[in-house]
Amino acid sequence: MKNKRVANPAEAVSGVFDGATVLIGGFGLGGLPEALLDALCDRKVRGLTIVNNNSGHGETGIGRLIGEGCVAKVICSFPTSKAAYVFKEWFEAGKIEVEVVPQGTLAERIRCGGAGLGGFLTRTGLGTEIAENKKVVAVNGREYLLEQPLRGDFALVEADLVDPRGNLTYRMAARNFNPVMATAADQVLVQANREVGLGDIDPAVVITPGLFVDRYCIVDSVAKTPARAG
Amino acid sequence: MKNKRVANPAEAVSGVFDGATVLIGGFGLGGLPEALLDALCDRKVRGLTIVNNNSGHGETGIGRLIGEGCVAKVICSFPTSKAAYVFKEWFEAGKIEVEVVPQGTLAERIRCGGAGLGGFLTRTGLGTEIAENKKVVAVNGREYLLEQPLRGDFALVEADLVDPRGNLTYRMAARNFNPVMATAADQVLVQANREVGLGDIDPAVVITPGLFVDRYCIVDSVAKTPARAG
Amino acid sequence: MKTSIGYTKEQMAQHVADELQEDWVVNVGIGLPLTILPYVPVDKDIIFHSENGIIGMGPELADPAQGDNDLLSAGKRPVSLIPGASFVNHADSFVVVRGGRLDATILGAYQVAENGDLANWKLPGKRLGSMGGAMDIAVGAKRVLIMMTHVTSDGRPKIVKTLSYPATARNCVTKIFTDRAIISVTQRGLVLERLAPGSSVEDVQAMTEPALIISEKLKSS
Amino acid sequence: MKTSIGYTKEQMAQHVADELQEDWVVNVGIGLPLTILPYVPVDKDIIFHSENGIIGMGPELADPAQGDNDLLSAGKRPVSLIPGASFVNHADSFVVVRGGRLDATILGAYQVAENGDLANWKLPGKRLGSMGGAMDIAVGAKRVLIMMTHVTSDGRPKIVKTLSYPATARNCVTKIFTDRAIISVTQRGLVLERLAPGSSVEDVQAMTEPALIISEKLKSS
Repeated sequence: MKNKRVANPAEAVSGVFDGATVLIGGFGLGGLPEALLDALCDRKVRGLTIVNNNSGHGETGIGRLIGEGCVAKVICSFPTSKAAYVFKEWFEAGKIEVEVVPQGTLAERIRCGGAGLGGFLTRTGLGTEIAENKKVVAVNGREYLLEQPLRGDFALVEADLVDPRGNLTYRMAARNFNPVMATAADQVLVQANREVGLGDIDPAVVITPGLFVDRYCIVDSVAKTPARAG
Repeated sequence: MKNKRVANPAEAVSGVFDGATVLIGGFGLGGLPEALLDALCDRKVRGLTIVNNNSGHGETGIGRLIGEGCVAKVICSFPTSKAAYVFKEWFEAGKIEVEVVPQGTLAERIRCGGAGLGGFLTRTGLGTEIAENKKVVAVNGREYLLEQPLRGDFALVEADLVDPRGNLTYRMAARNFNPVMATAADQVLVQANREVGLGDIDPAVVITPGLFVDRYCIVDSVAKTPARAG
Repeated sequence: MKTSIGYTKEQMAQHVADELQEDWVVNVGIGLPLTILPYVPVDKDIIFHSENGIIGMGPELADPAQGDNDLLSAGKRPVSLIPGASFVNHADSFVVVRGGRLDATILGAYQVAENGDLANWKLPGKRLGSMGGAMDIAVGAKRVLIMMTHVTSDGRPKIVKTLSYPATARNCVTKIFTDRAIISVTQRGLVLERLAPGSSVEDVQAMTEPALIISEKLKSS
Repeated sequence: MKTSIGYTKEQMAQHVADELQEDWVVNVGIGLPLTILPYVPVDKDIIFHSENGIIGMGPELADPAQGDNDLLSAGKRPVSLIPGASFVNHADSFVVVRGGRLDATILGAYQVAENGDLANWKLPGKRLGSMGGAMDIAVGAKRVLIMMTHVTSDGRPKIVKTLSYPATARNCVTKIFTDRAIISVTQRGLVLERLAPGSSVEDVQAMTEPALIISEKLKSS
């Protein structure tokens, strides 16, 4: 069996290259793979396109990644939260691009990328500026927007349990985008709270089958700082 | 809290009307809601369009439903298995229609119906007779077939555990089409092996959230006949 | 225009909370909509859905310091779960939304047009706005309930003939709850259902761009 | 044409089994492809995928009477699980398939064309055929390995210039394993990689419609 476990976050992200598209799990701070993000900052990669629901929270995680100049473009559904002041500063200075995508469409575009499909039709965004430059397709007399798949060169995922095959579970609502992103990247890099033995996760309880996972490291994030408003 | 539990399979399927489209979970005999199918036969409904991977196994379940004249059309991926001799007889007699759909496209069309999307683009079936009368859409220079969503008036689902909200788990590979179909019908009717109390299913382990479920009855199918070839 | 008359925030919240029926699946937007939660009786079993994959979200924690980042609402605040809750991934969370499984959503708004068009994500002329899940929810929910002040801070109508703000979704709004009135969006047009204390039909019409149809059952209270 | 020469079924199964690499994710079609399973060494860790949502399917049960309907292969036969297996729903099972996560699939065939077109689901002129998951798998798998007899029961080539049978998928086949040869489908054309004992290049060319390119590393054994 392939050894997917690596020693630390630095080794997990060691293959991330300049200009890569990186899917980043999490919703706000829930399920955000912060240790992997810190390791990415430490590598001083440049020109990343990052995909996350938000555009950073304070000067940690995605905020730090942006603040240290690693990011060329953000694809997200909610760029304007108060806590995303680092993004805001870079955006207003014209140093970073943004693509704003409705949250359900964002999740579905990533799933679509993972599922090897070429696109999907949705009514979300019809008659809004989101529809600009998009194809409108009529099916049975109803109009839909054609939305395209979104894949990453890498996905950064925060899981709860991991076994040696890379099977993953998620802790409560830390699940969010993580399992969807884990299907939609060429390399799936995981930080998990805890490793368990082969066969210790009930096959019916696995959320992300190990075949999607390339590397994992153990970082216990359960003892997180309490939630902050934002 | 709404009471979703009904006394028996007969009560569960009591609303199924002539001419309805019925999604039927299961793959072969695994996860097939046989008690609900028997109750449907007993109601002598007519003109159903049924959706299942297969077209029946012997004279039970879907085979019985067809043999007793309840079915006008079958949508499936595998109509020609040896065990589907009842279907074959009705088909050759010109008494039943069939639409054959690639298995992955069938699963995805149902998901698409459940997800409120208008269709999806797939390469499956391109350049085959499956593409006849379907729109071909080019995205970024690649061609795809446009496939349309598939929904049911009813879904018949076999679950393992159910709680009073209708939260469901599935037993091993009995999962198959069941959770997908449970998202894609106006009325979702469930036979479950066992009922547990509210809160007895870990929220992280629920596969089908109860909001999808309309009625459930308890039929312990775990002590099934061993698998038969076919 | 007298600003001291009309519904209090508490009364608005109560009206919206009263609209929600037992067993409904409901998504509550961040901001003003969140204020309704304390007005939903604890014994009225409503399934609250949160975009990040919580089905059966319970109340916010009284002490956020006791919160857990892995159990946050869409507004990123620590919440609890009701018995029989479940988690789904983000794509499946929007299967619930677009798949027609939300009986209602409560959203804030900048503008609502006569035909039910909604604007609530971006200010005109701004380069950036955030729709989060609002576009999907406005399209997918069976009932889109809007909670907003009747007019802007400088007194202009927010209920308009045609949106001048960027649209969130078209033809989606079901009912509008403001500090001055409750108005239904119908095929025939906007129907004034209820007037706030001290408001007259004329007052409300004056602060509403499209012509209002007066409900036969118009309540004043 | 001598029908007694060529590979036995066991040898064919062994060749295909040898093609599979440690850690690959593999989907094995029903029928002839299933015969390879006993030839995969138990210590070669391969993740077998089954369309009905089993990831990490283990061997079939020796005694089917001990089987469980809730744990069947795509061929509806009772199977086991390897440690670290998991279950997914049917839509997610085909996320694996179309999403490019299958390193290889082994499928049977009626015909394979020079350009890699595959026909394996329906006989010409028949009203009905069953593709099951084959169309998705042929499109999605990184390597499509075909296992079939070299010619039909009445001696006609199954490797053809252009399909005369209904297509399953276009340009998808990677390698063909027959009772007479192993042939790769390449951009340049069909490359004869290996000859069965007692077969000559001329024999195999005679029973193959398109012209074969002879590999520089051609093996005869």
